[in-house]
Amino acid sequence: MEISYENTKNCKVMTGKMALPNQYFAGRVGSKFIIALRDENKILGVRCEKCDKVFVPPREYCEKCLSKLDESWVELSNEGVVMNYTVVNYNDKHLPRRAPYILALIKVDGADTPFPHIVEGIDVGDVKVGMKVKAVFAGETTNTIRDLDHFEPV
Amino acid sequence: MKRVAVCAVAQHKCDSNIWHKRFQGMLLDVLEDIQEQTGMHFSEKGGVRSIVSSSDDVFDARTISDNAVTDVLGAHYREEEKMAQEGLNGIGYAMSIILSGHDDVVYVAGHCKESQGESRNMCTNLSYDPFYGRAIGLDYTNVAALQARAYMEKSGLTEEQMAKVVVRARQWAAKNPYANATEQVELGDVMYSPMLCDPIRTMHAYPVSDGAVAFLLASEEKAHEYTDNPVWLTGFGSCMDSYFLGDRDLASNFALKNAAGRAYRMAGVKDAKKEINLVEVMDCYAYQQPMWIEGLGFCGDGEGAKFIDEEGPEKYNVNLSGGMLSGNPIMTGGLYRAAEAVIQLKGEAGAHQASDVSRAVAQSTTGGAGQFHTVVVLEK
Amino acid sequence: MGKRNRNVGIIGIGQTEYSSHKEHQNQVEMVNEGVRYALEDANITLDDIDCVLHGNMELFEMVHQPDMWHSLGSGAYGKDQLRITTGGTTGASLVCAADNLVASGMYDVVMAIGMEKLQEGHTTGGITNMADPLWFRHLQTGALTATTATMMMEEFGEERAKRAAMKYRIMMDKHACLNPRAHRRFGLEYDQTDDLMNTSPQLVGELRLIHMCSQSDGACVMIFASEEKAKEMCKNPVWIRDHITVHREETFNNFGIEMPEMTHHYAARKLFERNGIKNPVEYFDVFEMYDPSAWWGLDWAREFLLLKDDEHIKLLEDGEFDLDGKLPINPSGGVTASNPIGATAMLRPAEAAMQIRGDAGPQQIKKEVRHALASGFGGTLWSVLMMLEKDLDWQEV
Amino acid sequence: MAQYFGTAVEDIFNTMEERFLPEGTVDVDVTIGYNISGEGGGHWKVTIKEGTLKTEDMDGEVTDCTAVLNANAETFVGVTLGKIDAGEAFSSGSIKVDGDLTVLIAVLPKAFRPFKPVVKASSIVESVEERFRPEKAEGVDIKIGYDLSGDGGGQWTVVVKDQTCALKDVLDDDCTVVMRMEAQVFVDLNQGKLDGATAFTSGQVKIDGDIGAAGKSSSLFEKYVAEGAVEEQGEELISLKCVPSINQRYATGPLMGTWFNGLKEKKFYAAKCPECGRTLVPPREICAQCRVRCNELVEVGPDAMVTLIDVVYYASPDPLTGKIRETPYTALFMVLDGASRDESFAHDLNPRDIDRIKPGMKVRPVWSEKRTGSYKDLLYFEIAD
Repeated sequence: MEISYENTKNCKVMTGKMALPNQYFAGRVGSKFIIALRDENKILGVRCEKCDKVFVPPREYCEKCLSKLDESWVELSNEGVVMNYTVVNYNDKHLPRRAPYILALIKVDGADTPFPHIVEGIDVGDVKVGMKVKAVFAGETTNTIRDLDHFEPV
Repeated sequence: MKRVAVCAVAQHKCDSNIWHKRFQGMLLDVLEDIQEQTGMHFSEKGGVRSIVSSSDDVFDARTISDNAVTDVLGAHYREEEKMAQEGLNGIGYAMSIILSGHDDVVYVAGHCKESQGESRNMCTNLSYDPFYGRAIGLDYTNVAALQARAYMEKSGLTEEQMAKVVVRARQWAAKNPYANATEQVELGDVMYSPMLCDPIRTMHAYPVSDGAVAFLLASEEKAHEYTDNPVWLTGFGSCMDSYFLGDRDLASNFALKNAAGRAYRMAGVKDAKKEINLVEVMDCYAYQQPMWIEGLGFCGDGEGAKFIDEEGPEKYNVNLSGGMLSGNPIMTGGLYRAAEAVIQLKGEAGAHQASDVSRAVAQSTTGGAGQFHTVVVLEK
Repeated sequence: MGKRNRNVGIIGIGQTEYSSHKEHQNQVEMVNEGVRYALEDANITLDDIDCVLHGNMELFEMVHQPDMWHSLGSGAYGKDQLRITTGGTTGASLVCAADNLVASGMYDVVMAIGMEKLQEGHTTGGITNMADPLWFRHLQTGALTATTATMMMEEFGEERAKRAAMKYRIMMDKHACLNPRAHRRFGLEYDQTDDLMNTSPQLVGELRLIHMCSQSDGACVMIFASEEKAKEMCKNPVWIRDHITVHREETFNNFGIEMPEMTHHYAARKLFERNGIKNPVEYFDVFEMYDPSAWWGLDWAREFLLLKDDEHIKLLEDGEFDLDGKLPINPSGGVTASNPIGATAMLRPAEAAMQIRGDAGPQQIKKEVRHALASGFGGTLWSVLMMLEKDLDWQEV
Repeated sequence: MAQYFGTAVEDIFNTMEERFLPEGTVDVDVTIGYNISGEGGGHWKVTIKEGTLKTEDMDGEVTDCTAVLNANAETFVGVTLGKIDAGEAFSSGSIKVDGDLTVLIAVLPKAFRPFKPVVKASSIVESVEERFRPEKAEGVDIKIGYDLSGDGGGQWTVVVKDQTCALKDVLDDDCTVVMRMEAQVFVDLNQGKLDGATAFTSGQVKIDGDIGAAGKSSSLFEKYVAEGAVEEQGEELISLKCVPSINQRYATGPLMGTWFNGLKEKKFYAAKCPECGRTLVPPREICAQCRVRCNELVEVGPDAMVTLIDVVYYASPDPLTGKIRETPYTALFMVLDGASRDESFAHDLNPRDIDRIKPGMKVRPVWSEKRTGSYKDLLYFEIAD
């Protein structure tokens, strides 16, 4: 039987999925951060003396100077400032909210690095860079950074 | 330093849904194309022994994605390494195989079928760590939106300028037989297209694309066996920025400036503006064209927006292929850039051929919001 | 192949311990541990590194472009970085790539990182996902097969083959017991041979649980430098002489009436030919082999060392693969002891280089080690083979 | 009763009832035998059937079960408590299983909550000297009395003086402070299951004497960690289980498309290399050896000759459903009639033929009744006589 690659008569599309079970570990440093969010509603960071910066989320070693950071914890404020934001207008299975919702970079007081999180309690059209926000903690734990459920305007 | 020649390139036409071919079939098409152009063969005596491939396990939904394509790479009983980043890095690695003396001819091929998975955003969400990034739903679209806002703030880039980038991309794409999105649009079509992820509109984002690209590289001594019209690879560089978005200055071009600096140094380029006359950037989103151009040194810091208004893209022959905005798959975005640079330098670009081009730069990025950049310099 | 542009030396090696439990670390922290050990071993800092190479198998941890996240611990910030993956061979491919990158003159000092955290994924699911989704995926479960065992029993008789495979396994365990980083260390004794070869649970045919490799977490990191830099930075660099990679097509269609030449044999034949190695058993002082099971390890010794008939079994029976034998195989304990997949094929040249340096620790071979052979394995019987040397005194052929 | 890691073999079987999870065993019908050798060992038979559990203490060697586990008492307890790696115990032969190994791997984790050792108040008090931290006891001179009532209770005095610690199993009259409570409350407090302040304010703990000394005394000792429960008592390490899942559309192209259409007609199509004539089954776009495109499909089979046989005893669970194929099953390598001699095709064998199959035998495909052009159309091969 001669096969013509131009002729699509015999071509099909078979459906399937890629799905594999995983179990991720937050590690000692990540666990301490998440447990503080979950049990005490506190946001922790780590300070790198050499780089003179307070990082959040925390990390065991500084990526730039390799200083060990997991003993220099800093308790940060639950309030902060929106440094940057986007309004997510598409829906997808991996997204934490239905569109439209606000994804922002929020720098909590006491930290030098902002981190991405959700902002609620405001019309998506009204979010602004520089807006003061405060953390709202989750009632149920997911054992991720979403134990801090979202931020809302102060 | 020894020189490495690009003897030939082959591009598969991009489309948003190549449903009637396996990606193996797409790779076979570009393999045959290269063989036809150069007479390349793989026989034990004097044939190609080294192959560099580029693909991605998550987009292919295959563990060891290169295992699925060994035969269509010609790699059966041969050396093959998979560049598991965007494929332009494979060009850099292939250069090293030749410059090291390990081998003198390398076949490079990459593929990606974005249409295979239900959502490319779900694929790129998996590149974020499970506890801080995935949990918040980060993907390459929404982190690009954060970078877009930061860059618009820094450079004053406007809606109209971004629309201009898209309109122009489509105009050039119409002349490129390998481009995907060739439908012509007006400024208003772009400016009033629905918001995808503020400030990125749907028409600012590259279309879902399937494609495959191949290159034949050879040492200076061997190149003449395959072509009379070689293009020279003279510079390569890459650079990694921080992973956490908050650790980075999203508008700084830190990684791209370093990557370009290294590639230019290797190629002996002192002033890109004077010495390079064709630019191909991997602009997955409209804001990225001016931003990457700026990172490559074709205008001053924060002047990318001005560059668009001052017809810089025409002056420097930016993305005459139509660029990513006219549709190439993400894992081969840079390979398509380099392929365009090669045919331009060879003078084989047909309807979209630029005049008097002698040195080109091709750029690509891997990771969210340009975390990692790669730059290649090519010369006639 | 062609003439080397310049020589490349191994100047630093860092390994984490291998285990199935690293709940205390995330992926980044495990990578970082290996990086710190390697920098310490080379007595250099991150500033000295020009380029970082990264490799693992994405779908085992299900992380897309994991080098982006791992850059937090890999030291790649601000540096050139490449990511090369080829399945089980990944670790060896990274060493070949580092050699090419440094020899090319593009980089002077390159750090390569092989890592896997198998505890975070589903190893069997990940391996099964390698099969073609259209046809073979529904038939495959993981990487288990007894075809080699069956063929060896056919060729050498059931009793001799089973005994030899178990002797190989116990030898590996004895080596592993010396290696403080090894994952599985059982303390097996040769007088358990009969018991184990008949009572260890069967997985597939005569491939029993005891024969099979472990599933481990861990990272292996190596630092490479040009000849000039290596001599300047390091007292005893180990030199990479040559390497070859041989892949084959996707399908496991090689069990017909006639069998093709094995990639391992092809790799060895080509590599030894171009380096003028006539008798590998005599030439090499140590062989670190990627041996995913005891059956494969023993069978592949024949292929890699170009041995005929039952020469490999005789060498094993005569103790010539032991630590004090003619050609010790896997003083580290090999893959049946430790198998963090993306790192496993890098452990081979890493352990071989430590033998050449003479600081391998309790598993150090007593006699001087000048010439080492190391192999990687992956995919559908893919093979990587490389030669390491103590001195820069070999002749180009 | 002999104890290993603080636990007797009997404890494990005696708690099976309370640890049983009926919802995890709805489709299960197995019997598992245990022959535990050594001091404290014995023989047990556990029957799990459709959500019910029966545990029997047997007089002699247990046989004839779905699976029988043989181990010495120390290994068995160690593995149960997670003190000994189960995989290693299997691999090294210190646990042996007769029958279906996969039952233990698949059924047990779903059928039972993990065993946790029973902690006795006496073991906590008796470890006080080991847990003593002299560096914290500078200048401390106290006598702490414990008066624990109920099951497992007793009376003790802990004397701390000159940075040493001594335990007496009587309650002295001149204690600085005496704590009185139920033995179980004491155990719960020490295991962190009960908050000290709550226990005190709710009256579950009564303190006589110097309350301040009671508060300070806790810093004089390391936290009690039960043998075999290290992880539970250690710091909490966060983990996240998930199944990332992305739907896929796999293109067949013309060759695999024709292959699937062929299955509907009970036909196998191979791609034929135009140069070497090699046949590729299932078909590929290219002959890997000659690097030329295959433009021709030829029919091969449907019968085949067996070249190699793999009998699989251990089937890995499907990572998504957790379901395990029935074992043993047989994977065949074979050369289809008309296919090239160096080209094998792999598929399953009809389980009924497992005892008779030999290399060199002819086999034929068995097809599904209703064929839709998918891999499900071909069930397996069977011996053709």
